Amino acid sequence: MSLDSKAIIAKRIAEELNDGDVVNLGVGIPTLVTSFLGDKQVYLQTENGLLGMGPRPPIDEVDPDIVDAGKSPVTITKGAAFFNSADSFGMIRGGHIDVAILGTLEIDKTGEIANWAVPNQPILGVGGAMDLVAGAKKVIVASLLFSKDGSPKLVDELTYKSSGERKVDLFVSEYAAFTFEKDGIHVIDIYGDLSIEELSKKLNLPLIDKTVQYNA
Amino acid sequence: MSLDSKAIIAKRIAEELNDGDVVNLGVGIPTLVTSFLGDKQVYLQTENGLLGMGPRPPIDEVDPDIVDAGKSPVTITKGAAFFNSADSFGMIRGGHIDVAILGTLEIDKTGEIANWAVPNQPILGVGGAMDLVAGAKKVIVASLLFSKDGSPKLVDELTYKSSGERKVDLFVSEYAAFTFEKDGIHVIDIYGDLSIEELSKKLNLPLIDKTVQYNA
Amino acid sequence: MKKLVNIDKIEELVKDGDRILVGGFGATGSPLTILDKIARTNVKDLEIVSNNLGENGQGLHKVFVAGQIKKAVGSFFTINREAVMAWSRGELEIELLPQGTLAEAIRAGGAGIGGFYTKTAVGTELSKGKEIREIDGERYVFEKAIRGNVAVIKAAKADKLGNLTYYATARNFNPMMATAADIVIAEVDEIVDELDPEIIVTPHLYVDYIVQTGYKKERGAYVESR
Amino acid sequence: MKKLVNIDKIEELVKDGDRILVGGFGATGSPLTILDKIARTNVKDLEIVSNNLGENGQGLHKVFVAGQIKKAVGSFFTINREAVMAWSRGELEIELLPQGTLAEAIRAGGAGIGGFYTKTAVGTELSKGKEIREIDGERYVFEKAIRGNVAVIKAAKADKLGNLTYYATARNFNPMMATAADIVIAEVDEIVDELDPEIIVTPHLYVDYIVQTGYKKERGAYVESR
Repeated sequence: MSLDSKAIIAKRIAEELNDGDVVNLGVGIPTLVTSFLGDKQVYLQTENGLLGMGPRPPIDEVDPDIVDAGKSPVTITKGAAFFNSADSFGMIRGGHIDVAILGTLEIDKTGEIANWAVPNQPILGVGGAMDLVAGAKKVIVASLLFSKDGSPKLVDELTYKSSGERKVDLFVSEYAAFTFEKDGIHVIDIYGDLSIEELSKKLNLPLIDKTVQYNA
Repeated sequence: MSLDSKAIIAKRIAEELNDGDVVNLGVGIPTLVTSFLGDKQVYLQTENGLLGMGPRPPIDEVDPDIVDAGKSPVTITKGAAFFNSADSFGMIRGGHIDVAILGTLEIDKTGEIANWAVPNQPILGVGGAMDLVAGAKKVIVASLLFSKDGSPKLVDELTYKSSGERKVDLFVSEYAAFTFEKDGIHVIDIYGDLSIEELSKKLNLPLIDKTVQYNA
Repeated sequence: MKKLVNIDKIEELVKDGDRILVGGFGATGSPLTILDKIARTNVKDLEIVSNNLGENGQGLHKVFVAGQIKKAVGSFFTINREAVMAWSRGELEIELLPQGTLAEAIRAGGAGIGGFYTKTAVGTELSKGKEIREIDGERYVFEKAIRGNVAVIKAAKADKLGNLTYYATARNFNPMMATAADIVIAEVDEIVDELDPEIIVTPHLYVDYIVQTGYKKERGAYVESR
Repeated sequence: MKKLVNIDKIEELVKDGDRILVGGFGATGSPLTILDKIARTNVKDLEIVSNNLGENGQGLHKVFVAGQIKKAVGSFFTINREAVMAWSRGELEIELLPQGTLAEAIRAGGAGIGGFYTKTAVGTELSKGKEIREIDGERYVFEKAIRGNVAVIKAAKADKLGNLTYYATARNFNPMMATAADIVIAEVDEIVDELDPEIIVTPHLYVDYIVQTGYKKERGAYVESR
């Protein structure tokens, strides 16, 4: 997949963020969001115990005691705070993270996601995925719409294991942005060269066009 | 009651404490224990958020932000630490306080105490009493054996409201020290001019003489 | 500093019938300036969650005297004689919790924990009507989390983002309350440019508004400084 | 300093079949010196409670390679490939918990809380067989507290009494683990005369033994300093 596809997603999600938001970023595409923030100041929380995470340091300034949730070295910004894991997940579960931006393996038509366990493989890691899904004020999924084998990630029913019954608020893919409402899947933005009808056909899912309303 | 009676109790309890113990002291007689520690270093915890409490300061050094659980001004000792109330009661309930020394209104023959609510009066305060009874590694009761009206505080069954089903480890009064065992109330020390038989008669309770065994 | 507001902002933030978490252990760590302001508004039917109802005629005592409190949830009201009398006359509802249960329930409310089992108060009147469960051979009482519409707390220092530190035993219930309400207002002694990331007790994401205290310490007591 | 012991003391403190709480998030905040020592003893059938099983061949990875671990309770073993293979072969038992549930369960274990209801993992495989309870209209999963026979943790500084502070994200699980075991052993970088009472994270009453670390940081990694 081209970097462009990922950049489309990251840029669109950056637009959703507000100045002052506290944001938790999953690995992969979510980490690209910071490149498109412009003047907006957001505060990055990492669940291993830091609010106020800055970018990766130069190699000669790496401190193995300052890492993100993926155990990669990071820096801290002015106004940062350290805390223990129980307090960190209290923050997450307690609804104090404005936005969690997560990758996913699958997402169903109700907005329930599966982002931790691949079927037929040993499932031995969950990390903070389920806590973020359950607890963040707003959950945005950043993901390509199709897997490498071409199968859609947006599906009628999850075939992978659920990350929790809480539905996400927004799914941004390289083709379109979706929300999940009582009457079905809403398309609120479309970017690619596929029409909503074509997307619906490829996904084998009904889609409701809300691009006009949303952008009015 | 004479100060002597209270001093007898405080001195006997001081003997129970070990060098290095973390101790939480209730109001009244328990606070006198610190006068009889000799060379023993104990660390005083106060449930409003301090480990390492020191004596009352001179009046011109009072800081209303440094108080004990009775809201009286105190000082701090070297190695002290401040913490919030949730962490403080985590310490207490979690069994990290070596000894809680508490006053009581009543204590029954099993060692269950009632130290928070007087009958026929509005019961609107419990504070940390029940947490200490439930959580301290060892609970020692420091109390005169008889109320002002002459009625015994050591009774067959509580008439006042229980502070919790956990039994105390030791009750030190001005006449004797008691423990509460399967076979009944043991007298392990006797100080007053009443014999165990006389005490038993006054209390209207069977007492088992263990003074020799305990002091052997 | 964005979060810094004038004390008058309180009028907009506190509403009739609100459940308000109020920091402090007596007057120690109590947001006296905010409480004075609340006592001067017409807001009523408040449910107050606080260890007790003020001390020495300060803080929550003024809100109580102004007749604004309908219910109080806390651990030690014995010293609040007038409140005890109001309770006797049926004018004040009181819910009593062990101090540790109160602290833990507020922490749970802020941390996405719906309820918990505590070993405190098993076999007492304060566990009557509550679920008792045996876990690994020991008996515990179920307690529900507590949250408020508003929390008013007292801190020592705030930095420009609203990170907070506390001073001595004035910390008490304040850090948990900062996590467990929809709107959190912190009264602070001092605003500084920056705080050491290792010593921040309440990270800024918990704090919505900051007001400067109108009190100072003098001869062992809190007195109004203006 | 009374609590300071030689690393050989570990041999006496850790026993076959013990459940050991091990601080750290990967190598960050992991008590590497203590774990090296455990890996050199003959102790076996350990149940390890830790976020994962070490990183980069350090820490718990050595204990795993030495065949001393019977069961691991944690949140992210995916990166521990050899452990995953051992699990596939039935040679290692694994209990997986969401990271926040793991942290909270250990905190509960240290705080006299028997169990709690968390909103995390409702409707997932990780809540299967666990009690679900609706509280105020929201669904929660019941989780039991976790305690250990021994906790081995890593701190930055200890004072003479054993009060501890941590450094940066090396704090992680260490403070909770310090509260939740019968014997708590802290590996520290430095022993100082005194620490500011406001910044102590783990008060001394939680700490039984202190050992001096044998590691230092060099070029972004932890290396043995002797």
